[in-house]
Amino acid sequence: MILTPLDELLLFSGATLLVALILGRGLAAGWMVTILYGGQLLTLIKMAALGYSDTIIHASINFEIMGQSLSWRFDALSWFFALITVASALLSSWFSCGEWERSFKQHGGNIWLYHSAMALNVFTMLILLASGDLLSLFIGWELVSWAGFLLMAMAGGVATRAAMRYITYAMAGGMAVFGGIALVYVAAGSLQYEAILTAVDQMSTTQLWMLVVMFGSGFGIKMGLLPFHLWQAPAYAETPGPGSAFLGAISSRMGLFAILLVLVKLFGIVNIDSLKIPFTLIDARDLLAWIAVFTIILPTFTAMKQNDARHLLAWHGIGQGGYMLLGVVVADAMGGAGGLLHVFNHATYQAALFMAVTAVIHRTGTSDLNKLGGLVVRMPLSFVVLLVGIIGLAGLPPMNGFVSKWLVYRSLLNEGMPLLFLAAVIGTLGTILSVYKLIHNIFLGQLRIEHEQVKEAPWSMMVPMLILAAIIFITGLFPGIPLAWVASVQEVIGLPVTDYTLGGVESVSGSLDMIWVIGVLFAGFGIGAVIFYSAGRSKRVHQLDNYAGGHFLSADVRYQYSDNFYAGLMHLIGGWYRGSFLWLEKSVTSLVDFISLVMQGLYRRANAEFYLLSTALFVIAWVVI
Amino acid sequence: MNEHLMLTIALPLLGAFLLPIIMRSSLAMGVWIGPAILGYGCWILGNLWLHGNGQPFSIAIGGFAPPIGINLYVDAMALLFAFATQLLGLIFWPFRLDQDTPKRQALMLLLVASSTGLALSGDLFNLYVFYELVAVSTFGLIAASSSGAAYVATIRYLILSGIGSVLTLFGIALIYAQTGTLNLAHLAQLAPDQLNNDLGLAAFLAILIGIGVKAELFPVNTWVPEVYATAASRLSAFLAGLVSKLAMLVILRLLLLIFHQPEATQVILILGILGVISGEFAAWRAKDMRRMLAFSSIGQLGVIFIAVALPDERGVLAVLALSLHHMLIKSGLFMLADHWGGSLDRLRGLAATSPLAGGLFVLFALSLVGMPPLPGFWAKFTLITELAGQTDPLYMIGLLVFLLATVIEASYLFRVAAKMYQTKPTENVRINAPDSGGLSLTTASLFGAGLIAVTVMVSPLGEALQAVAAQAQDVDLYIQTVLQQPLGERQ
Amino acid sequence: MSSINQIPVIEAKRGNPLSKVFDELVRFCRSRSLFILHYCTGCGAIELPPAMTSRFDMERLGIQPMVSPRQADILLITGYVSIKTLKRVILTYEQMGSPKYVIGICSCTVNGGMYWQSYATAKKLDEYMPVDLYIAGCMPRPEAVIAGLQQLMNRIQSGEANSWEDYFRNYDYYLGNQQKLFGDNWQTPTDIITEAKHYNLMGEGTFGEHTRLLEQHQKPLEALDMRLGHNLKEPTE
Amino acid sequence: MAPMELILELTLMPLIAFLVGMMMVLMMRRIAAKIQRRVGPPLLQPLYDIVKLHSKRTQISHGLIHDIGIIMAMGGYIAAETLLPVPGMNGIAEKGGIITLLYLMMIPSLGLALGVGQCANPNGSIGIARALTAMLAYDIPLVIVIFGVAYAAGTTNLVDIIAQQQAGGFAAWGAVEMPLLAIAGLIAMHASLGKQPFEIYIAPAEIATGPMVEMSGKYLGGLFVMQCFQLYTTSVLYVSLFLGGGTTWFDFLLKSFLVLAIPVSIAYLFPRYRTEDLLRLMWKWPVMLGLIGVAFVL
Amino acid sequence: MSQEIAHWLDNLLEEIEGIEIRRKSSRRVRVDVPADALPALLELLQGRAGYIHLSAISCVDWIDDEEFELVYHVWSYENHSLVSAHIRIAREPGVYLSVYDLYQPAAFFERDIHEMYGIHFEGSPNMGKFILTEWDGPPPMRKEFDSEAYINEHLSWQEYNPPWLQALIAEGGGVVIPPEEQRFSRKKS
Repeated sequence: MILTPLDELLLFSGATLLVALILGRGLAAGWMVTILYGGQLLTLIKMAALGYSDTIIHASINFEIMGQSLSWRFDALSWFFALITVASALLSSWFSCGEWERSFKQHGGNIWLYHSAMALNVFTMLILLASGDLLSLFIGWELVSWAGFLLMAMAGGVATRAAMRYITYAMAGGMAVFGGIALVYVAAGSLQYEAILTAVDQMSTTQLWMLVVMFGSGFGIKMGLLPFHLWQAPAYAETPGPGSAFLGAISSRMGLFAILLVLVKLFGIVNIDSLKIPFTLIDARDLLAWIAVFTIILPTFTAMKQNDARHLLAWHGIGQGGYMLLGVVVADAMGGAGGLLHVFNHATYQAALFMAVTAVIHRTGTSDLNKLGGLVVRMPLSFVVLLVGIIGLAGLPPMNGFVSKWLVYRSLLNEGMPLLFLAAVIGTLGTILSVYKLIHNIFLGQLRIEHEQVKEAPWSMMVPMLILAAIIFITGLFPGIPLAWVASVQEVIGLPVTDYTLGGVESVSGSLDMIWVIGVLFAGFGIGAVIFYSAGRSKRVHQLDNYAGGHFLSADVRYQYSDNFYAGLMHLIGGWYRGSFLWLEKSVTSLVDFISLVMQGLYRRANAEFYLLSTALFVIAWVVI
Repeated sequence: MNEHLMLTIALPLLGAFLLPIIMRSSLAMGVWIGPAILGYGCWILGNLWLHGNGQPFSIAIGGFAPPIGINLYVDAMALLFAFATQLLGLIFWPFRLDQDTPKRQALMLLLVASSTGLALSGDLFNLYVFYELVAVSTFGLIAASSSGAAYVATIRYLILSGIGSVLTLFGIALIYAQTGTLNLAHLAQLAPDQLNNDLGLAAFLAILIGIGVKAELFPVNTWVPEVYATAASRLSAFLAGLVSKLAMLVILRLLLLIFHQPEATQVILILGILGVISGEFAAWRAKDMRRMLAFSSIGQLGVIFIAVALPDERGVLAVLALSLHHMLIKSGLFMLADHWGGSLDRLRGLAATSPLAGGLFVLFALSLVGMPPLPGFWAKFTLITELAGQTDPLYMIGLLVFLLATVIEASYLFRVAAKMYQTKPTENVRINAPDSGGLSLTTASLFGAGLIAVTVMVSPLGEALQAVAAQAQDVDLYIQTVLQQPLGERQ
Repeated sequence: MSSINQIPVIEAKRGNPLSKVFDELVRFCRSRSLFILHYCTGCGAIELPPAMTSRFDMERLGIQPMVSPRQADILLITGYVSIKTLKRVILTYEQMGSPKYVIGICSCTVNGGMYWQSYATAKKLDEYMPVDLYIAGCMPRPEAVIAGLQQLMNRIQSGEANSWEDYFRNYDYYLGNQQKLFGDNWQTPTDIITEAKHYNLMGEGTFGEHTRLLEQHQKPLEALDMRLGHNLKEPTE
Repeated sequence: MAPMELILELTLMPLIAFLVGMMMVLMMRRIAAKIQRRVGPPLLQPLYDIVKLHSKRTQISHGLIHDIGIIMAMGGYIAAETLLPVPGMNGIAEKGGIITLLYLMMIPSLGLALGVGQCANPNGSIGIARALTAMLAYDIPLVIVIFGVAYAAGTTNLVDIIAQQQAGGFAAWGAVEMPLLAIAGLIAMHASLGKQPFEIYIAPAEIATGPMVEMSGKYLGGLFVMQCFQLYTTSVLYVSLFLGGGTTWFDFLLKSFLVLAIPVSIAYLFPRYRTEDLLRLMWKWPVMLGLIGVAFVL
Repeated sequence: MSQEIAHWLDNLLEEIEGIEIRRKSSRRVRVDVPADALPALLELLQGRAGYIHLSAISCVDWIDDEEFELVYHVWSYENHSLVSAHIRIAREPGVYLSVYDLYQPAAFFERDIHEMYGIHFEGSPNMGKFILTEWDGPPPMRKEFDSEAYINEHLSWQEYNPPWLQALIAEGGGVVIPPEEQRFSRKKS
């Protein structure tokens, strides 16, 4: 039987898993796994035709079980996500081999478990992306959440507790999806996409409502949408370095992939739009939009209060997820493109940021923002990578984050949704504030005495970071490249397609051409530099030669402002951090505890039998008379 | 070939009574009699299964024609369960040698014989007799493990099953008064007109509660945690794994053949849902491994009862799939519990000492929770698609409760798994996980291998179960085989 | 990694007419825009607010008060300078960007004034830093202060007010006096010697035995320049 | 867009912006002086300041990022100018709309923030923290205003917006059509200038001019240049959004100076707001006005 | 101060033997007490007479009598009057008892006097440097300290003779007292 490219990809990925399992303990295991990921990327590129047209590649393996047929196939949507997954896996495993591996082993980490967990994650994600019908989608979904659990729980201690919390959420999500699939199966008779497409039109609104709620909440949990977002930050932050880079970049976007596949492609935005919430004027699409917008704002402002760099980034991961959903839910040409492009962009700079923070942890041993400072003189390249990353995360012009946020804003503008537009902008501003706190507390300010001999991260960690930074800038300069893939994805899932150019988006109501904007920006920088360097020569002074109101600065008194960074802002909004969602989660767990207490009491008391039997007799008597 | 069938019940009974005598004379010879009998029983049932023409047949015991005499009805489902009884009896054979080994082995033979009878019997009163035998032998076996708590548990179980059997007798009496016959096939013929009223329903409920004691039905399963926690875990594995399934099989037969009133299925559904809720939530707080497994088995049985409440043929398929899967998993887990024993927090960092046990636990937990490639998922899938298909809102509640139960199950099972894989054991707790009992670990890995084998051959097994379910569902096939068949052959 | 500011800057001092006009413009602008450091050392400072506000507006001369020494050109020493304050004055003076000018207001800066007999005040200010201008008067009136500033502006425009180079050129003399007053291990965080080398303002008086004394006990003050540090061998713990 | 014409515009527009900006700074200081009954600085004072600062003999830098920060600050604004259409020259306004301009105006503040961070002076860091909080405060009403205008005009391209306003004559001016938005825009613009009531982040008394504490010589000169650009950009943006841009140079300059005169004259009458009061004020009035304005527009 | 309060105060003070009272004005009483009776006096005044505010401790250096004079100014808010207790202690050991336990502000006055005169107060919480942090010379307020000699040695005087002044002197005008005699220091040596 001839091997379709998809078969090759899945076999390659399975092979990587096997290699990691068998040779995981060897010294060169890391490099071997990275090369294999490279191979997977090559097979993916071989299927590049998918990215530019809506052809479909079928896998030759399909099963016939219990009356259900399972099949796997790749289309533009899955190709787009697969490309991001394999690329981020390649870069994060490249980052992990070499010196990071050695120090991870020294600190008692299990490198074999790490590599095999990563390979397992990639393999399961490819299976999920390639799912041909709802049942294989669910199988892939469960596998991915369990593989994620493995990767998160391997660091032990705090990580295990965070992973436990994750798995409870993931199981709840999985069961919601399972219920949804059952309902669909009953309504449509079969789980194939084509059958569901036809069946969706006759579905009654209550049935459609049930499905949207079940699928929405199930996939929303994985994406970290608002009511279910509490698990994501600690879980991603506690995973070992490159693992968090991989998870942060792509793992929670699987939820978005599933929402795109089910809610957008199968149910179609127009149907969702028609679902009215009784006696309120908003419908399901607005509800999703508002959830997305609150998911942008609340996690971003929580991130601002974090004192640990990894937690700050993880909270931002949740926030940016809101943008993607917002873009997709607005569902006009630009919004869809914005949301999908944001998936790609976010993957690049989130991975770069996590790697930069891991490099800092690798060298200084801590990621606590109050124990770092002034590292720019000792780790300049990591500073550059972090700077490029935060400009992308904040969505400022030279980097790619700006393009996708611009598209989302333009779509909100065209659709005329002022409050959503305002909320999205508040999210961006919050990101800028907390992102500056990140780079200021780590790289700027006074260098500590103990960090004076710190060296730059080793080249094995630095090269993938620089590659990512380059990708961020290039896709910022030429957004046309990813926009091409995004356009073909839009075609596949039925959203209106944007007409993109290499530089950006062309439209009658105001277009964007990044090549011109960045060209002018760098011209401006050139002119500024000329003005600046035409004046006299400047002399570099020591960090203690600083104005302190006439006071003689000395190394033993730390002259740095980093704790409670936005004191003014916190005076006003400090009171709003009551952790209402944390309270929500606690109330659920205490309810479960209470019920279990009651049930256990039921079984323990001796005279329960008579009480129970009397009820049984009563039932019989009642039936007879 | 089918007359040998009687031997599968007769031989263990004979062995049960002869064993103490043989044991007293020569211990060595006595030790091997039990396993030999059971082995022979498995062999009979095995080749009956292979060579049988797939058609059910009925054997009249003692030559009397069915309406008067007692007959054994053997269709694919009954054969499956009988074979399972013999096999598990062999696996969980109490090999330990101490002063009351003969008593324990004799009771075990008795238990296996009566269980096989329960599976095969076609007569209502015969069922009641075998049910009593099972109850008596379980008392003896639990009491045999001679610990204080065991006695207390036995007494509680004694009271409950006593009341249960009284109720069953009351039900049977009602039926007999109404129809004048006790043969299932004959009853099936008469049921539509005579038992279709309130009296029939009352009779069914009485029998349901009576047999429910053994099937861990909600109101009457308070004995389960005590018994399973205190009895020898090999015995509790056998009880939880198999005997409760047989009792549920009897209820299923009654439901399929005789009682078709909708209220009956509703009552079962409600009790099933309550069983799931109470079982799963109680397991959330369990401190001791075996008690947690006991509660979890109550929950799983509740799920199976929900499946029983499903009217059509796929419902039966769900019941079969779930019960077989639960049998495999629960016995494996009990074996692991025997291998570890004791409270949950002594398991900290245990995966480091015995990785195989840790791996098996995770495998069983994953399958119980319904991780896709494993069979647990397919069993759940059939149940859920069936539940979703019903229009009755009560089934919807059943679906929600079942989904919620899986989430809770996942959280408490994996809390234990996480504790086991805690790489950095806290300093003061010395890892004193008990030395791995060789025997129980091998049996557990046997079940693990069985599970993996089922995973691989899921589709063929699926079809086979479908055929079994179709056959069981077919009422008039049952009547036709039992009644029109000429008087049983001589010899 | 050589930092960018090592690029040679076009030196405008090549005697052709263009550079003469350029120097003329620079001197004119320097005289027309002076920033005073908002730093009151003694009682004379009370005269400055009236000089800046509506009656004697200094802003019409282009003079603005600035807060930090980095931004300021003129350091006003107003009133008596006690030894404690002198330490801070010297530090502030060294933190200012040159060309910088020091104006001693009130007679206390001229010759100790009313506190001539006190053991705690410095009598001769220009021992410790080059002073451009003295404005006598026991608190001179705002007109006097403005007249003094105008005189300074004229000197700047004519190019004579380069006493700040004197601090670099014979730094040893000033350092000697400072060490005589504050003890031998006296050191300010600003590194004047490297600064002199950097802007090649070194005169023959820059080095001497006082600077050698300073070298011995000086804490390292060279700037932390960016380096990857990969080539550094592992520091021996 | 012939490349030659673009290069010409790329150099000419910032130059005009710089000159007009200097005149605006002078006007601001003159108005301040007149309010305080002072004579006020001579005509070319801003030029003198900038030339003097750039001709300082010793320049103190704290590191490469300090230099790059100032370059980014100046460069950012220079680039932002080309996006602002001026009568006769449209620069690259078609290539990016108001949202791009809004983001381009954030680049200088980020560049300044990085430069000040490298100065390793806590006064600077506190100043920057307050500056970013203030940006959070005044950007929200600004965004509402921009949304309103863009939605009313149906496009984010500045050139079209101006063309629409000029086509309709006085009646089609933004201020006339959307008065509430114009007022909200004025308050937001006032806050973005960082002048008196809202200059918490340059508070001279408390944190020694905040971010500018370690800026000497050409660094301070660069910030003075940035201040000129800042005044020019904000006022010209307001003019093109609400007052219909300039048909002729004189009319354009007159409008810009008038628009700037209003906030500046208000500025010197108020003491400084604390950061949280600034936030509370900016989130209360202009946001309310803006939302009502947008409601009308929708 | 009304008559009966003054009268009452007088016979109150009589209890300290060897006390000499001089009423300076209606609200000022000067009291001279032997050195060792001072704490008793202060306790009396604070306890029974309501003099709860120690406004200052001043010190006079009688170099000729080889004695220091310490004056404790105590004020009462009820009867609005100030009592200044004068005591004399020997100059040489220059040690006296601290009144910190009665009046907490005394700590600063005693520390100041210690720095300026070198008197060591037993029991005072902190005898470190107070204002003259850079000063390591002898206590400057003592009479034998010659400020001018110190200046001549450590600091330097401003030689101020600009050209116009020299021309004036050349013509016989100029300053009457030549600069070197302008010093008013009594020390003629």
